[in-house]
Amino acid sequence: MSWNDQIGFPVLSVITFLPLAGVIAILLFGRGRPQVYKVIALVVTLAAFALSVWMLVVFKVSQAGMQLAESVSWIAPLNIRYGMGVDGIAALLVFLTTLLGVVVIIASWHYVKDREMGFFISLLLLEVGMVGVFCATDLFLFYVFWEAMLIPMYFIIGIWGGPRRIYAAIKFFLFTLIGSLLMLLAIIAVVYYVKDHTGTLTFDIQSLSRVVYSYHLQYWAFLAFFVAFAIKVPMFPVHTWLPDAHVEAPTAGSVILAGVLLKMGGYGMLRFCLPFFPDAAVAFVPWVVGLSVIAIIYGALVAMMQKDLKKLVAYSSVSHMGFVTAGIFAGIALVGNAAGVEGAILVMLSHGFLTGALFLMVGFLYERTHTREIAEMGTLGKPLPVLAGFFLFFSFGSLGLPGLSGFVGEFLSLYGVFEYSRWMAAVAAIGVILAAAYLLWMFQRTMYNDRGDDEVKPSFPLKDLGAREIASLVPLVVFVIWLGVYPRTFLEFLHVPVQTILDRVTPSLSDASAGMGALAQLVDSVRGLF
Amino acid sequence: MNALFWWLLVAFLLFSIGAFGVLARRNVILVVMSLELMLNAVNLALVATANFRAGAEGAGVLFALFIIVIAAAEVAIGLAIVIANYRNRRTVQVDTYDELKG
Amino acid sequence: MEGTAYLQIAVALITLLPLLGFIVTLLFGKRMGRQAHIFPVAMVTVTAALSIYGFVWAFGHRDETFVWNAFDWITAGQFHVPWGYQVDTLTGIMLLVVGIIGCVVHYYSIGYMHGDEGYYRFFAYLNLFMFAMFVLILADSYLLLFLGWEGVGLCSYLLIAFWFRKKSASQAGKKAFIVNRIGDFGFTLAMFLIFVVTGTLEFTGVFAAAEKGDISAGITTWICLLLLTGALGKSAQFPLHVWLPDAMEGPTPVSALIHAATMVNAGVYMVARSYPLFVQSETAMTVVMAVGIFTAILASYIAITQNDIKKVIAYSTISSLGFMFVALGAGAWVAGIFYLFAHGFFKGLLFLCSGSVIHAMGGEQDMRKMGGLRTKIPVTFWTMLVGALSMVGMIPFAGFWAKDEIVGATFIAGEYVVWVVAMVTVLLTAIYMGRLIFMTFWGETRADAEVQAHIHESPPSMTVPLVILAVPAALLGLVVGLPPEGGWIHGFLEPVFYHPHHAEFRLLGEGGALMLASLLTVIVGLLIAWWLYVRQTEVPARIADRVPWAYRASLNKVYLDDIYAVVPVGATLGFAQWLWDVVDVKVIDGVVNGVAWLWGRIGDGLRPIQTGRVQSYALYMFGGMVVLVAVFAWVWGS
Amino acid sequence: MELNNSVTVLLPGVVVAVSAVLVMVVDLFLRRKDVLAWLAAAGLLCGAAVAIGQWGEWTGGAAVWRVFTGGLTFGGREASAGFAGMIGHDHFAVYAVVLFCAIGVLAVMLSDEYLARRGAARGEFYGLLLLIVTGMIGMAISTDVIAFFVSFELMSLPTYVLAGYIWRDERSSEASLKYFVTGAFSSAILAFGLALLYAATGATSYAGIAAGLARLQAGGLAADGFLVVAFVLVVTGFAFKVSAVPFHSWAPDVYEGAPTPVTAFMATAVKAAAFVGFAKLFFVAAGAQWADWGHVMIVLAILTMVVGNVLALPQRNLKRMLAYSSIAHAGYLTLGLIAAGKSGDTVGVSAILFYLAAYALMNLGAFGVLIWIRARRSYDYSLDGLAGLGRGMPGTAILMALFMVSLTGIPPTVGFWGKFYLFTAVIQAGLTWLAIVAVVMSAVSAYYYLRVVWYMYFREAEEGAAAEAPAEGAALEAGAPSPQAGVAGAVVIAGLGVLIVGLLPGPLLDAAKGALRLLVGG
Repeated sequence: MSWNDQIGFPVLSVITFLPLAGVIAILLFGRGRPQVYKVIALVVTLAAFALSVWMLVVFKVSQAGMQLAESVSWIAPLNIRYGMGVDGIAALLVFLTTLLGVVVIIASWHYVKDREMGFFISLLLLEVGMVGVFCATDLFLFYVFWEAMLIPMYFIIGIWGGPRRIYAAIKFFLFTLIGSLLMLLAIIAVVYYVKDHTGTLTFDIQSLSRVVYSYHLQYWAFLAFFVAFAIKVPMFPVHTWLPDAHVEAPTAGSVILAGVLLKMGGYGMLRFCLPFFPDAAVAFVPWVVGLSVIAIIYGALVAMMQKDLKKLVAYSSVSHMGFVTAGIFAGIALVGNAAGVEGAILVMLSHGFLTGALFLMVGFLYERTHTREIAEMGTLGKPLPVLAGFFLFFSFGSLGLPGLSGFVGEFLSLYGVFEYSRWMAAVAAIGVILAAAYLLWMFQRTMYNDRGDDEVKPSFPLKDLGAREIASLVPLVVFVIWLGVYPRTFLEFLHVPVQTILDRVTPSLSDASAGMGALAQLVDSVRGLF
Repeated sequence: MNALFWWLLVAFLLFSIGAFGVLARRNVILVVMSLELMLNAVNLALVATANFRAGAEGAGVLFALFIIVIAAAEVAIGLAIVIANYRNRRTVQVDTYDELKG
Repeated sequence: MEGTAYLQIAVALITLLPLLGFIVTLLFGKRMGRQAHIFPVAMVTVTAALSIYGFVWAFGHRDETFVWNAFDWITAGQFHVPWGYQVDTLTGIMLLVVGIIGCVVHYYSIGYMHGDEGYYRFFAYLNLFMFAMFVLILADSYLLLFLGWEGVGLCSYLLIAFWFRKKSASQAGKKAFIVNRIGDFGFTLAMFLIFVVTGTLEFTGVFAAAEKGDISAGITTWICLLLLTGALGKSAQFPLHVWLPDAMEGPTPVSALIHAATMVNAGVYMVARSYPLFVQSETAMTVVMAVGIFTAILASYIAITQNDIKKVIAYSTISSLGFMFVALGAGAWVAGIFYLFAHGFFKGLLFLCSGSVIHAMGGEQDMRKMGGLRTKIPVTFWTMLVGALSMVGMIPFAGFWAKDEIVGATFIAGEYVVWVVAMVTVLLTAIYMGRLIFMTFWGETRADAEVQAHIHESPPSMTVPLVILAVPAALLGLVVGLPPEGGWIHGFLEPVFYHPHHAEFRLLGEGGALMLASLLTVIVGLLIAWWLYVRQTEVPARIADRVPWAYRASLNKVYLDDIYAVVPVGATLGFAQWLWDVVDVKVIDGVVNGVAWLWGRIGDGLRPIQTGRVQSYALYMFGGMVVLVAVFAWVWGS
Repeated sequence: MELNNSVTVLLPGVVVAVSAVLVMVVDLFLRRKDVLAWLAAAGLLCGAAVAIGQWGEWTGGAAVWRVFTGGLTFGGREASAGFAGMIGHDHFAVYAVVLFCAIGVLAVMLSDEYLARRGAARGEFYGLLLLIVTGMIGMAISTDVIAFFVSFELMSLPTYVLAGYIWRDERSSEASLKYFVTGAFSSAILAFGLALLYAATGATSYAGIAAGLARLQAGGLAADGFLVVAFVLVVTGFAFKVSAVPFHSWAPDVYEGAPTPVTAFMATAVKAAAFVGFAKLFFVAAGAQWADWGHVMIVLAILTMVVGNVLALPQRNLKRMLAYSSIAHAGYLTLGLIAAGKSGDTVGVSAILFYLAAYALMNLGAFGVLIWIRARRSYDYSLDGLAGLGRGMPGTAILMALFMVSLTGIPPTVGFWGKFYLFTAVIQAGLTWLAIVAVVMSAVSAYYYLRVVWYMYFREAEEGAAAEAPAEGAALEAGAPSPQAGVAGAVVIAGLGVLIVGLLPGPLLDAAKGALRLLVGG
């Protein structure tokens, strides 16, 4: 048993399981007392957020490897450990998660009417799973959190969602499950490959990522991991669960989904696909970057045609997350281009802030107009100037206005792609134009007038954003600007871990290029399974 | 071809006849009887083996004895079940018992 | 370096004060109501003073370039860009233009926007614009320039769509931003390319690399063309000019400040800033000139038939910007910036005057309903006349000196075709500007009685700025541009455009002849306008009847908007709709749902196997045994 | 000495059998029938305790069950053999015995309320149930086909009776008849298969058969048609009992028609006993041929996984759905046998042992929830009847959701560990593609398991449905303590088990590994 030596107490476990403690407290004291359980939820998430900020403060950015590590034997027969720890990437994502955790609690204060306590419990449980995914340093623990998180999300969509919530919930669940089951097989294969070759059975991610795996294993296992993460990201063409889940989920669900869950895909690729299977990863670069570029353009174009506000934002996520995957994989091609990878991670953060915020805005709009149909809105900037202002801010952030968070990441990841392939970068950059098109068009049709001049649509009185709602948005505004103007704060966390990943990938470059093409390798690898 | 082969062949034929009965007869009573026939085929095979196979342990006979006992128990239980069904449905046509399906 | 501490503070304040103004006004402006302008206007006034200080510094240190890296902005891998400012003489000129006109427009707006329900919002946006524009011109790297570049785009969007309940306004705002984004696409790629080949985006580093010849010729051309794409969007050059006429939906001070005097010059500024790159690529220079001259004549041609007073000026702006590009492309860099300098004042003036006219007419913008305003609004008339004469290039107004240099440069550069087209453009310019003045101020008033009764001169808060701007519009050329090709401005900008290109001007030589030719063209044009719109007012209609296609082409802006609606926009939307309807819903989701459906169907289809009859179950078992025997035999047999 | 050993080996079985008799005798003399359940449970617990007490006896001893050339040997020491080598005791058997007894206890808890409400005789029921467990124990400890078959029948025959225990119910009696006919048919087939094995090898003991097969193999005769038929007949007997496709057809009908507690017991204990007993038979007696067996079993396994899961999709009766799901799980379990055969490693078998325990917990829980709902209000086992349960009976719904999640195989539940361990074995055996098939099928299964959850939580109950009293409410004896507590207790125990073992699977994993421990040391 070893708690981390850095600060003398298991801060990561505390962050992870604080919400669980909140759940227990709610069950003990909160039954039938909305004010009590809401306050408990808020206090718990705030505490988790505060701790995660503190964690960032004590984090040593120049130090490689996992920090604040904890490791306790968990399942001795398989040498599975309860291992927690963060590197810079994970630390930032934990921070993002806990921030959004607070935001959604505030934003959901009056959102659900039915089975409200269950809703807050689900949110808290979800936070446990999400933080756990980012903190786990044991492959198995990671998988447990990864899967366990599905359940509260399934409930959030299914119970508190829209009219087609059941379809959406089950689609979300099955898509993710198929991916993660394949990943499970690959996990087993990887672990036992190591056991067969070194004699030690271990699930420690760090140890596993130092092993050189055979080509045969790499190719199919890479694909299994990759599919799981690609579904989560989601990449074209496995993205269709996302719009449905987003549209049907309640606001808080959408925020978490877009803000954190999608990031797990990118995180997984960084944590597993690249360091575990460097040769396969490099060989697949053209495919992955190609698909990402398609996703960028495709998501943007399809977003443009959406009639439902949430669906529009959902497809915009497909487009934006394309920058993540493109940046990551372009970053490992040819030169080991840290800018692309760091940019991709910044996109993840920024997308968490921005799209989370956009979903909040859509939710606030929905609470007022009781519709998400773009066609039924218009001129809302007049009665709702504050809301319109925030909406505008986040829309411009999302379309990549320099000075706001979206720009830095997208620019860097595009730059990464550019170094890899100029024409792919050129195509991807069209996505930036399209982003402006669909977001401004959306904004025009909702906030500005699009229904013939001087026709003021809503007949019922609309109340502008209240203090609570503004309070849920302000932190996001702060970080959007911060990340846009002074991204160094965040980038500093990334240099060392990204370099570690790239160091792991780069040495194998020559091998891979000497081998067969990726597909031929894959076919060979899959044939090996039989 | 030694004697054992022929005995086993007979046993196999008996067994097949029994199996055919189970598959083809519509009357439950006859089905139960066919089942008994199959068990008897087994007994024949066991006893024949014990007798004719060089180096065989004598346990075949013991096995046959056990099977005879089991067969008796089986018939008793089987008939009880048949009667229960007959009381409910007033028929022993086995293909009419198809409330549970799909 | 002596004095840079002050400059550092000044530069920081130049960007921070308008930002502060923006934030404060946005948060508290609503509560201040009618007084909302005080804080932002104060901020801008101070900023204007500071930017004059910046100019003065550059004036005193014309061979120096002040560079100040405030902090590390982006560092990732090898990629590194600081947040840094730079001041040299080119920046100095820009500071002067932006600072003074910005300040003037702010004061003008107090009167013009009086009583508007978005009063505070307007000033907030204006301040934000000032911030972004200053960042743009002060930036010491392409990336920071890009930040300002997109920032002014944002403000342009906000201000064009200021009266957002008008669909045309919100449409125009969106169009402006998206069209600019298309340009920015090129800009972005240019930056990538620059970084890939030079490893930096800071001007000093990039230009040093360019001068050392580190960038191959082909790459240089690519970089220049991509940068030019960006400039085409921002400076409204063909084929990306279509947003600017629509941008007139915004309040008139916005048109003056953003869409005439400052923001649209950003493209020109950026190309001028990239001088060390462009001079290395003949191809790029030629393209710059070709685009410029084509845009200039195209815009003039369209301007002739436009009836909206602001639209005419808008097209004249496009045309003028075209001239600036011609200048840059022809190698007359200083002339281009000189024209930019002068243009900022007289075009700003023209817009403000037109605003005053519109104000007087109670919001009417159609020139066909004006006329005879000469006496009713005299201050506006006289100042506008100054602006118009400067615009057409009448001696001795500011526009004359700059424009003449450009036209002359094309001839001297041996681009005779360009020169001819430029002369035609000058003629057209004179005609449509004359048309504007004559239709508005001469003849009988064609407005209805109610409007007529209401016509009045604007309040001093509006007329004073007009007069202030009229002064440089009239005299700037005399002060900085004389003698031609050798005035003060030429010397001032020499450190930036360090390969002096301009020939010496001789009044009795080629230069004088060209000047005379251009002057005569202007006068002829004005006379034609006078003849058509004052003397024989029925003639224009007859001409239109004679060549209806030419008339209609001009009136309909050469159908470019219609073509764009079909080809890029329509095609994109159609493709997107197809992607959504067919690819996403039918194919991808169809496969997903189809697979799910298939499992269910298989399940349903298998259910009858479970007949409920026990003997069929026994039969399955028997069949299963047979299969197993077969499989087993096969396994052992093989 | 010989007898002494025999008694030791038999002791758990004897305890359970004696309890069976005791229960029936007490039933004759006692009016308070609720004591019977306690008695039966106590008997089972004693049996389990005795078995656990024997766990430590053989550590480090030599293995008797010498098996095949690949080096796979099963645990158990010669000293623990009894009755002329017909039975033998080892960790494997102990694990199985404890498992059977535990399932038995839970089944008793689930049954009491059900029987009491319907006025059915409880003494005989528990007596038969204990006899079934005795038969199962016999299967686990047998080392001779005669003992094995007798135990097999001791298990099977009372099961037919229990399936039709509510014999006035048409469906129950029909289930019983179908089970009897198909069961007896398969028994006969199994017996004939064993007879043919005997004919081929001349031996009835596992070791003797193994030796005989080895001789045949040496003589080049192992692959002849005679043996093929013998093996297939034995496999058929196995496939029937575990309800592997195409020998599964009885299962849905019987599971649906049988009294729910009996269904729960059959789905868990009988299946477990079949796997345990046949695994021992296959490996010890025919381990050398197992690599080839494995290939045949692959066909069975794939068919079973696919058909079980796919046919579960359209089911709207929960008992029937769970029946198909249990077929599907039999398919997963068969993978363990295949993996063990292919790799010559014991991981596959210990994975089966673990999975059986996991499966028993979650399946008993799921059936228990059905019984519990039925005890509280009118309910017809339909999906629609579950609508709104999340609101009406929140605790029950949470537990049901937990069992469904566990059956799907999502962490942190025990069902996940079962699958994980099983897939590990399969992948280690180099059969990754088979694991992929299993994974795809378990994704399919997620649909129907989660459908239960969505009916409970995402749908609202129809008006008044929850208010109705249970259908068969009259027969409860006055004054007796509510037998519902038993059901609730069983469900809660299963739920806690699913969760706790899900979070801390270490001890159970150790036990499942330890059940084959002697193999390693030799």
